[in-house]
Amino acid sequence: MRRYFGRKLLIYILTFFIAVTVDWMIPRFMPGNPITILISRAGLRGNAVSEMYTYYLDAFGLDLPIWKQYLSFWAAILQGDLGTSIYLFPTPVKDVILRAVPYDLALLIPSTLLSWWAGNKFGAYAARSKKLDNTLLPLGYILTATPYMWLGILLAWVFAIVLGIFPVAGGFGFDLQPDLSWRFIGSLVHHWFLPFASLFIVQFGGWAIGMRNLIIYELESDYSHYLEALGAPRKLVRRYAFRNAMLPQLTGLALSLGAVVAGALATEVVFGYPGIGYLILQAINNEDYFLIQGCFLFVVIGVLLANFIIDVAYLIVDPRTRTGMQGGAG
Amino acid sequence: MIKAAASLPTSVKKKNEFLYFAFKNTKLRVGLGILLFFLVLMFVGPQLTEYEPTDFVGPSGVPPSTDYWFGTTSFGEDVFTQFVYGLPATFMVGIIGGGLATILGMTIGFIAGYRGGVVDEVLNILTNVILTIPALALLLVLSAYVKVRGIFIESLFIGFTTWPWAARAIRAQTFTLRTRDFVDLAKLSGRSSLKIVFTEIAPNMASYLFMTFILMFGGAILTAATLDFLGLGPTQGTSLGLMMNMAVLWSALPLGMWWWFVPPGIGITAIVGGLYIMNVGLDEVFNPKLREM
Amino acid sequence: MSLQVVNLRVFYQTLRGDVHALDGATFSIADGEIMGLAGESGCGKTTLGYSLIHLTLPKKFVDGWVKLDGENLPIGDTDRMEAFRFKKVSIIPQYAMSAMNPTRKIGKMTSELLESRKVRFNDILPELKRRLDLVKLPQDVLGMYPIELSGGMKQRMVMVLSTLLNPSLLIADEVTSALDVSTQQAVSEMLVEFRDHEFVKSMIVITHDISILYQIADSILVMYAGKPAEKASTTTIINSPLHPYTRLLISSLPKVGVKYSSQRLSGIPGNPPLLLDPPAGCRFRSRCPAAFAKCSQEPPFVEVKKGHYVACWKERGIYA
Amino acid sequence: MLKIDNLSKIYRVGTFGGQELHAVNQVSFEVGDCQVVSLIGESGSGKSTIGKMILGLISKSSGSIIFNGTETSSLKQDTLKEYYRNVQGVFQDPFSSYNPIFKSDRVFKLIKDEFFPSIDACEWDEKVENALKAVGLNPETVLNKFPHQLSGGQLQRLLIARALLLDIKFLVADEVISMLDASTRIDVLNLLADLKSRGLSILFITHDLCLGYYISDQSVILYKGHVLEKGVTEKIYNSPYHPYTKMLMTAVPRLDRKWEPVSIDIKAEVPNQIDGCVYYDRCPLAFDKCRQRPVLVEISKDHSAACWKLPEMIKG
Repeated sequence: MRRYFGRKLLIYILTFFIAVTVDWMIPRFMPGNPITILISRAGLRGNAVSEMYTYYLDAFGLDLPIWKQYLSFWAAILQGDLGTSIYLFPTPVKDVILRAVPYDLALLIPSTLLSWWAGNKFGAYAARSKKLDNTLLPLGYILTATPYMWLGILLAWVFAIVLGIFPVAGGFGFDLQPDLSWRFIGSLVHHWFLPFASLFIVQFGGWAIGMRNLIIYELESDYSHYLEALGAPRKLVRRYAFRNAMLPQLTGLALSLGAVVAGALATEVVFGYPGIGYLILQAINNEDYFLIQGCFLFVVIGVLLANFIIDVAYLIVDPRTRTGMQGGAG
Repeated sequence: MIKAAASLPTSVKKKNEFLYFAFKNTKLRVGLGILLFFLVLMFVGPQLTEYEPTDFVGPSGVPPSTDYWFGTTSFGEDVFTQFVYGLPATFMVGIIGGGLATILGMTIGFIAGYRGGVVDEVLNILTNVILTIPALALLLVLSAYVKVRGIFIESLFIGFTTWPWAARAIRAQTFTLRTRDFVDLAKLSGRSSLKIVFTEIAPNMASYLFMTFILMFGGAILTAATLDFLGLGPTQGTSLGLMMNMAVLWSALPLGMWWWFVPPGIGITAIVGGLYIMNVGLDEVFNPKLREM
Repeated sequence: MSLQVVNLRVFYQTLRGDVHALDGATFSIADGEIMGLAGESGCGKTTLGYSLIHLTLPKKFVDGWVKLDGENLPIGDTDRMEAFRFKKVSIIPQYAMSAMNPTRKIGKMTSELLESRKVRFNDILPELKRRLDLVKLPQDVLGMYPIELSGGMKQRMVMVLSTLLNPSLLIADEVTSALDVSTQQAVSEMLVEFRDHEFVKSMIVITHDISILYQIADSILVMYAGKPAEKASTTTIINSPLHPYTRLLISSLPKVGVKYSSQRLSGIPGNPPLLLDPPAGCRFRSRCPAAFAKCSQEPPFVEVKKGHYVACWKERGIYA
Repeated sequence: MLKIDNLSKIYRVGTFGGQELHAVNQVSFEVGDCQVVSLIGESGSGKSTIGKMILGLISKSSGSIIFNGTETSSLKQDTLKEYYRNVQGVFQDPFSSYNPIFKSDRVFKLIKDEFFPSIDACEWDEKVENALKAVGLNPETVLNKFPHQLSGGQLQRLLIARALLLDIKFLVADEVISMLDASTRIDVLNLLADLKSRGLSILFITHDLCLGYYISDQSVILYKGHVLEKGVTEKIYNSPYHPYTKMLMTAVPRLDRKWEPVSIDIKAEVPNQIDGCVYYDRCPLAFDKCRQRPVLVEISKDHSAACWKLPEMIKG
């Protein structure tokens, strides 16, 4: 059991290390010099150009030898200083991101967990009979094939524009100040619903299909045949098969986080929902390199943390890993 | 318990048996049908319309009608032409991106699966690392810095970040085949490891590799569409994702011009959906357990 | 008469047509009798065993009827069979090593199974504990997961589980084939003890290893290509079989003390027929040294001597 | 012909390969020319591991395997190929020894490409024909067929024919007949025994004592990676000395004698003690001396066992 845990930890540390390194490398090894781009964009002339150049030079620390830059980059991250954002000057990158994170969590966690639970139940239900399988499951295939943002656009168009029930964009009503009044929270939920729905629906299809195949294999397994031979009711056999089919789905959940984050970014852009996705796009359009790096780091940390929590959950749920594997050969 | 006894009459060879069952499978036929439809549309389309994707053909914001089948954009461009000219880009990304991901996945999957031991451990960690890093975030950052982007570069990006899915699947499959006796027998015949992988293990997995490619193909299209939608796709030429991006950018939603963003979405969903249905059909053909419900 | 089977026919539905896996089995088992069911792979012995308790797709009930303790066993109707399974008829499957749910504690699974069959777990617990001691399994095995048990222990746990409700007929499929020689004897003798303790009234032991049947079975039914060839008491089958197939089968088994240099044994040339479209008449005709014209007709499975049935023209002294 | 000297195989298991599992522990025995030696052991005794090490399919941890004077572990690519010209193997599951998507006689083509690249076609076909006849197979019914169209017995004979094509000196037969039906099983056994007369030495790996007795000149009894008794087959079967061998002989189900009601206590298996006698936890004669590893003692010519109680048994 410790072996299983040790390996997982190693992977996370390594992933974090590589992510930070990649994050640090990108601006420095890209064609062209980021600073010249910044300055040309700012439209400065004459000596302002050289002054700004030197200012940015030490802000980036480009004059220092490479490895020193790298160490100072790590030192900054560990103290939580991600530099100041250019696009939202002078607020530091950290605050900008922290403002966006709660929106992201509110969107991602409920949509992922609910769609995971509902999708699996639906997949198990659909695997009961040939008729159900042929009618309900093609729906699952279509849903997984739908690009996240397109479903977002459709929902926005139908519910926001045509029916006008939900707002089209934004995190909360423009006329409101963020406070803890019921009106503000109501408006929050009101704006949150459509992005949540689009994320939920697309992921739902994926889990349904995965579960359908897994539960068919479990229903074909030896212990299911044994229970049936001893006359166990269909409900018990299906309950056991479902529980065992959920375990690979739990690891599947961890692996799919990368894709889910991508979907969230796209959906946020469609609804202008003020999460990290929207932030990254703003940063890119305004070439705010510090903010881009900061957002990328937060996304990676978020995914790693979620993976870690799911692995711990897996250990608790699956007795086989807990009791350890018998090694050795015959 | 009749395992080997009920074999085929010798006249029907192993190959025909596969084709015989394959085409009886409805899911496979439906998936293939959708795919062929769009392929034909891709080649025939440009002949059907005399305009170029960016030509100003008529009044802006016209709903679909007989002369503009998919209506026109707010710039007066013909949506149908853009759709038809966007298809090749989507297929191209699928083939190159999906193909690259499958090939990378195959090499790493075979080496890790066959070699085992330390090499397997290292490659496995590498796969998990790239799997955990959210590919799109990486792509966003990369695309932001690479100013000039064509479809080819985008496909490379996608190929290099989505191969772990293929590697994981192929490694697991190679692992099971490696312990089979016929691999040991090949070793006893003095075959080198490389030859064994490509003449004994790979042919056995041909069907599995093809299905992995289909999934990679679909995945590449979806990722590319998302990138194009965020405006980080190819800077010149058109693609379905780009159409959606333009539609949202030029507020097709508030203006109620549904014909601008619905067709590209349907195109992507249908192609990728067709691929996935075809994949499930093939899955049923190859392991009968799934077929006999 | 504990079990009576008459002309039982069960086919396998495959994409290329029906496989006549079991083509007319007729035999009966008295109370307290352990009947060995022997034959080579593909002779239909496992199909016969599973059909008596759990006949599901792709198997298809074709013909024949079965009586257990005088009551008709509706093996063709899976739903009506529900009441009989586990209570009247039970089975130790061939895959006993993986028969228990890997992610459930054994005690928890047993109680859930019993409750689902409307039997209170606490009433059965004392008896369950006694039987665990009988098969030398520690009682805290109920709190363990199947992965923590060795092969022999899993086999014995499944044996106890399957016979917990004292079924009148127990079908034991290849109970010893996955075990080592040392545990093989212990497990086989436990089967006999289960019969002596009246946990089960009668038993069918399916195996390809006839020497195991010699040790524990009262009678042996030898099957060939889906049809019963011969049934008699164990000693008669081993020492003085009548059917040519049984004779050749017994003589081809190497015994300790028989050496290649001194006494070269011989196998049975040829292969069993394909059962997709089985040959007419006696199915052993193509491989039988004593085959003659009459064998082209189907030899009936008939009682030649008291308790000795055989399906062969030559042995019934009838010459064309 | 083949000398195994102090051969061991240790597997890394547990967290970060913490614990060691001694699958094979300092095993030594020999196989002479034109001799059949049966390696008898239950599952988990390490018999297959030894077979695979001899065939160079898995690496050995320590000890040596000497074939006609040359140490096999030093062999690399082309010398290993030369070794395979003399030593071949046949495995347990016939259906797993063939690549299901190719015709079964592709195994011959494999040999032709690697060992006889320049042989001309008709000479090769003639060689194949002779090999098939030598194993009692009719070329028409066997060639050009897929593995699932042939029976287990036919497939195993094809593998033996494949080995004969190389006119090998030494064959490792790892449980070759345990998957076959009783009637076809004996023919394959007779075939192996006939090959002995053609100057072939065979290591016959099995868990079935009757088969071992039927075919082998010498036997080696293996338990949890240790050799407990070895020698001439008749001596070991008729007058076993080691308590484990005695237990095996009584536990074997025979057709002429009922089981003696000796009650074997089947306690839960105790993990391997690396130092003491492996049979310590189940042995009725166990006493404190058995905590150290017993050494092989010669009882009579070509018959030895590893047990501290041997001297008393020989005297008594």
